[in-house]
Amino acid sequence: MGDALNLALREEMRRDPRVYCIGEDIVLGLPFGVTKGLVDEFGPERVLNAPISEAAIVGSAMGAAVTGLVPVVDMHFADFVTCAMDEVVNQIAKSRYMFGGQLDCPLTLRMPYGIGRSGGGHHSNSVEAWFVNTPGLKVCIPSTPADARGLLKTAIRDPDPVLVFEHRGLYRVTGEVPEAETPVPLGAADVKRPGRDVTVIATARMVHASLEAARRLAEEGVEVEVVDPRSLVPLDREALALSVRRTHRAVIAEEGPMRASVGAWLAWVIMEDCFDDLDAPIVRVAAPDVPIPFSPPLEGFVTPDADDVVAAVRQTLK
Amino acid sequence: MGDALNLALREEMRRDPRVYCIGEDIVLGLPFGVTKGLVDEFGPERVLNAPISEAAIVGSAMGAAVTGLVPVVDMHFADFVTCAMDEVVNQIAKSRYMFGGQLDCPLTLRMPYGIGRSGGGHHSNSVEAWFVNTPGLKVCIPSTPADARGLLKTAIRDPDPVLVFEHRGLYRVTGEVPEAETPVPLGAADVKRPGRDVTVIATARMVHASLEAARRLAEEGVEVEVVDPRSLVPLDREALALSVRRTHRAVIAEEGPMRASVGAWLAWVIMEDCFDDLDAPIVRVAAPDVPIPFSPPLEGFVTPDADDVVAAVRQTLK
Amino acid sequence: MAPGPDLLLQMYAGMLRVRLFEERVRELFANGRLPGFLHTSIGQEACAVGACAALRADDYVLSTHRGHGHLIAKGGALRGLMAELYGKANGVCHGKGGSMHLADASVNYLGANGVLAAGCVLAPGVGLSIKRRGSAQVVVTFFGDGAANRGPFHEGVNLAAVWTLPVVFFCENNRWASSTASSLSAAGGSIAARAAGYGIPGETVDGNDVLAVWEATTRAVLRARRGEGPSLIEARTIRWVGHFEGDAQAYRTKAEVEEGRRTDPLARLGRLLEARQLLDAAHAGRIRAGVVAEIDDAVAHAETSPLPAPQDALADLFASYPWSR
Amino acid sequence: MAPGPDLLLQMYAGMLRVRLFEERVRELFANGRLPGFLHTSIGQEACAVGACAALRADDYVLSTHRGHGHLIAKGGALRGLMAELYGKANGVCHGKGGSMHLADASVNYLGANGVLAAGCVLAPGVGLSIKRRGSAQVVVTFFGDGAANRGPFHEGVNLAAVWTLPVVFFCENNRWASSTASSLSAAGGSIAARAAGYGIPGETVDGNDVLAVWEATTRAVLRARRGEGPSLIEARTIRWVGHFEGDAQAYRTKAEVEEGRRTDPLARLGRLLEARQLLDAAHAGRIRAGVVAEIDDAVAHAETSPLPAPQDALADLFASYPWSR
Ligand SMILES: Cc1ncc(C[n+]2csc(CCOP(=O)(O)OP(=O)(O)O)c2C)c(N)n1
Ligand SMILES: Cc1ncc(C[n+]2csc(CCOP(=O)(O)OP(=O)(O)O)c2C)c(N)n1
Ligand SMILES: [Mg+2]
Ligand SMILES: [Mg+2]
Repeated sequence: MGDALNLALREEMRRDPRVYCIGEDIVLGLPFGVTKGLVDEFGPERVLNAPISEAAIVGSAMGAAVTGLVPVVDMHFADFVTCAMDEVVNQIAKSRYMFGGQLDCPLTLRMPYGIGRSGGGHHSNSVEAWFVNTPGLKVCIPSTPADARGLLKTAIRDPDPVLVFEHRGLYRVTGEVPEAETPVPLGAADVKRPGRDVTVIATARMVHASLEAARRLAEEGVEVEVVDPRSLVPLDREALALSVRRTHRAVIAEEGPMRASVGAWLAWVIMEDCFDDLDAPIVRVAAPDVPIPFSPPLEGFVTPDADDVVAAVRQTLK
Repeated sequence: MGDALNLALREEMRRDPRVYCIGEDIVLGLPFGVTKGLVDEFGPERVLNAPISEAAIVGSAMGAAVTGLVPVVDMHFADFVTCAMDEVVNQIAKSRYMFGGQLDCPLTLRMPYGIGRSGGGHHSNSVEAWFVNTPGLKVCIPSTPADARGLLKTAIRDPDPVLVFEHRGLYRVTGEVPEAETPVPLGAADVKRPGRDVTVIATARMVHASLEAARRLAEEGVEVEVVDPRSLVPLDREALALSVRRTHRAVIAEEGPMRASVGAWLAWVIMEDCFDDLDAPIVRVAAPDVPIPFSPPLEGFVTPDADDVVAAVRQTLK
Repeated sequence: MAPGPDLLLQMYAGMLRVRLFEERVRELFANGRLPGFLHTSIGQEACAVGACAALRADDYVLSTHRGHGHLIAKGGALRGLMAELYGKANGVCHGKGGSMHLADASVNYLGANGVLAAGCVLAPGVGLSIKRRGSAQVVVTFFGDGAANRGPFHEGVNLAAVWTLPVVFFCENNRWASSTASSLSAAGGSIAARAAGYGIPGETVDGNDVLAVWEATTRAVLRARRGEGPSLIEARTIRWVGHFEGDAQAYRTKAEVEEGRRTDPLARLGRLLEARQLLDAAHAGRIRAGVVAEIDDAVAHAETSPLPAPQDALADLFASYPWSR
Repeated sequence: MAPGPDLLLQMYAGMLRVRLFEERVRELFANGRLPGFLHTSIGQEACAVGACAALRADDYVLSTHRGHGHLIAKGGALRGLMAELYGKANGVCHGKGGSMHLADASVNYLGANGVLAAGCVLAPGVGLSIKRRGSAQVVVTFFGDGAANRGPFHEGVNLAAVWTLPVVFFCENNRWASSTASSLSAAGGSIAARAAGYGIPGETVDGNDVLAVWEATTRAVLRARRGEGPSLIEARTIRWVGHFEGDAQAYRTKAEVEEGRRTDPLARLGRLLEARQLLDAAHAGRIRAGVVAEIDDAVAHAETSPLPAPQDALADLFASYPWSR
């Protein structure tokens, strides 16, 4: 998926000279390699290593975006968006609305996030809920290389600010990427595996955990449909509802904590759209409400996985 | 409610010399009068006007809290917590857990928030969902003077960080405050009005809107029960479930936006605890997903009110 | 470097326009015509006007919660501004922004700001896009003495300095951040002195002397246009009125306000113009009458304009619709 | 001001302890024994050891992502630290923290930090509680040259200065923030020079000279104990190894690392001790053997300690339970 994102950046930077990348250590492509080699093709004017100044990195991106450039910001770790929170939620998110539509703010925030490899408390957090809760931002979250490339391209072309949550555990996931440049629209969910018994709505790494769960459950004759919303704002409510109306059962799987999260909201969306179609309560898979611990057994315990999805699906079938 | 909060601060500062208040312009009690006069009783050593440095205000409060003081931080407007987001969610929220319980962090963040009086985009936001979504923080949200005093006292005495969301539209709301010092425990919901037909779960200003709605609906013979969770973390799930199991219908009313919000999560909680008891889909009342606009008719449009609660209750009865 | 007669007269009219506009909105606010919070810049006009007089029309300004003066000085139309303060549909932001959260893109005024010092980090990005275009524009970001204690000041100045960006950091030091004295909150006692730590020019000027402000800003702007990077200007001034409308000002003495009135930047320039025989009472009267007429017109326009339709609250969120989901 | 023989030997042993500890954890990491990310401070030992040697046991330290050395220099037990790096149940944070997120309250080490410069704003609060107690303690907050470009540096230094708090801001300038050169990211070229803007002492020292570090820190600490407020120290040093384990270091020359090895702070102090006849080969050997034994013990302890039970992930969240709801 890292290569697909790199390809998307290259394609968009070739297409539009206004596009530039900014972040910490992105010239060498640290920490995850996504921006690697871009400087060779586009030069240091368009691939900017910034000082450790998250507020200035994100804030300056807005300043550039409203005056003609198209920045793609690398947050390094999504955890550090806390150091630029005002810039994201008060400045960037509100610039079009508050100013009555006078200013475009075509800006992309790449948010490497997620649990894994004992990242520990400050390097593992799933913070997408805060931004879904912030009107004025579009939020997407790819699970495959093809989606990652397509969504990042769409994000860069979008005249509004878009956050792309890239699970850092997926950078090495491989998968087919189409030859042609195929942007994936925002607001279009994708059925990653069809099935008739239970709908599992999952994002990012949990899509893979859910597919694994689906394979295991298939052996028991349970056909799970895995639906990946791909973008959270806007959300393809129709696609989710369509699936649940057929299966009558829903599991929602995310990696963030339980409370006031994206999954809680999706559960409500399903309830609102499909209450009469549900044959069982929606079951959620999420991390318990604790910070992410360092030690592997602890980290393993809090990380939602295929087992959790299997258990959740079974619960909806009880 | 402002006076009740002032009283709570006085009582706790008298009780415990480690307690101090810090914030911008709090010596004079700006902007909402809550800290007014404290300096006369406790002196400028314990009522600290800080520079405009939210990160340092909040960060220093943690530094003080883990080394023996008990800070009460005034965020001025909750909107500006974005300027100290890392300090709240990465430092304060995680200090006990990440360090294996070595450090107490007895710290209170007072968060004046909410829509009203054309505050505009940077002075009206409901951001409680972000912190409910952040493990390691306790979050409460009073609706009456008595609850405000009791919850703030509990927050100050708590060995963990507690955020108190004070709706700025309620500072002038009056109500009985008991003579005796009565802390309100965290995790204890309160039935603000009993009723048998529909449960309305509401926080802060929406409690008042819901009581108004209940009065109106009572005239039509619909008996609404208004339940105020008062604290969100921990949450009194039992009390909410108890009510819904009796009424079989639930409305959830908050002032924040629709997506990934507290109300969405509460809806899921009710669904998880009471799925089989529900005779109708849960209906939510919340602001639409836009920043809060300035002009009165626009602000009025986005502000959830008693009419919205009435409509929601009617919808559950359809 | 000295401004010619035309520019002097222009600055005089500019300061008068800000002064009378602010006085009028105070009155309107007191009469309940304007919703929301209101911060006016009465007494500080030389900062906005002196700084903006050093700018080209295509230069950018980033402003603050106390931003009417900056917009007026940058050439913003009074009608759009006044209608916005009224919350009217034809306000420059359709009533969505209001006093603290408005912008006027038509004059490259990129926004007042409800968050102190936020402009300090937006500015380097504006500088970056200017640099990429090679357009020799500059961006001025205004902020208060209180705001200078926030982190974005540091990050923004450092970034602009290290990347040699065409930014002017303009601090209006009016001695107070709301009720908190600058002397008790800004260590070292000088905002301008902080510039040295970043290797950029820092200069303190009398912010009640519009010529001094214009000169300092002109130096900084020329430097920026030459591609030599940012500068920091600290203009010392006095606000005559409360921090916000309704502020009882228990924190300061009457003497300070009197000092402000004694050093009135408008009267000062008036005296200079008279001494140079560029202005007499009749001329001054005509200028004032013109400004009053402009303001009357803006008020009349705002008063008679419609409020937005409530459901317009859902518009302007994203460039493309529908995004209700 | 000069350290006596005991202190010199103590610093020698201290630097050796940090050096050998870090070399061992690199080895353990390479062998897959340690989970997570790892940043070691090899080459920079004089900073941690020189600074902490100027402290009392009850003084506080706030540290960074590159924090093992600070903890060891502050007197932290190697067993608890090593077990934590292994993620074991008896690690100092029960395996919840790990290298970048650990604290050891028993020696007033208030935390490494995964967020750069975070300690800069925590420190004034520690200073505030010291001031209230009147205990004449101090707090040292370490941060890197890269971190000095973040807002909290500015806010923390300003607050400590304006409230005259007993804080020492200690910048370890190792020329690089990960792959980004300090010269390309810190405007002005000097972190210490920023102190002047806040009216506090700022000093650049050779961070590979433990005596110079000790002296500068002692000055700053005494000043703080006297109630005269904070100081800023910039120690110039060189990291010999990658930013993190696995860093290919394509961004810098071999010559720089060689320069580091040539100016090795440990060897330098060793030569000084020899010249003063405070140390000979035999004595040095005994010191080394003692340190190696300590580290061996810590490794053996960590290797044989149990991992935490998975469900312990739910413990330590709040002081009081149950809070599962
Ligand atoms: C980040 C932030 N913190 C606090 C406030 C509340 N506030 C509004 S104006 C003000 C005082 C600002 O002082 P200064 O920067 O000197 O500007 P002045 O009002 O004097 O023009 C404060 C504290 C805010 N708007 N933003
Ligand atoms: C706020 C924040 N931004 C980015 C990072 C990622 N990061 C970790 S270490 C590092 C470089 C730090 O450089 P410096 O402060 O000089 O310390 P050094 O590593 O050289 O000791 C970066 C960018 C982080 N941990 N925190
Ligand atoms: Mg001021
Ligand atoms: Mg460094």
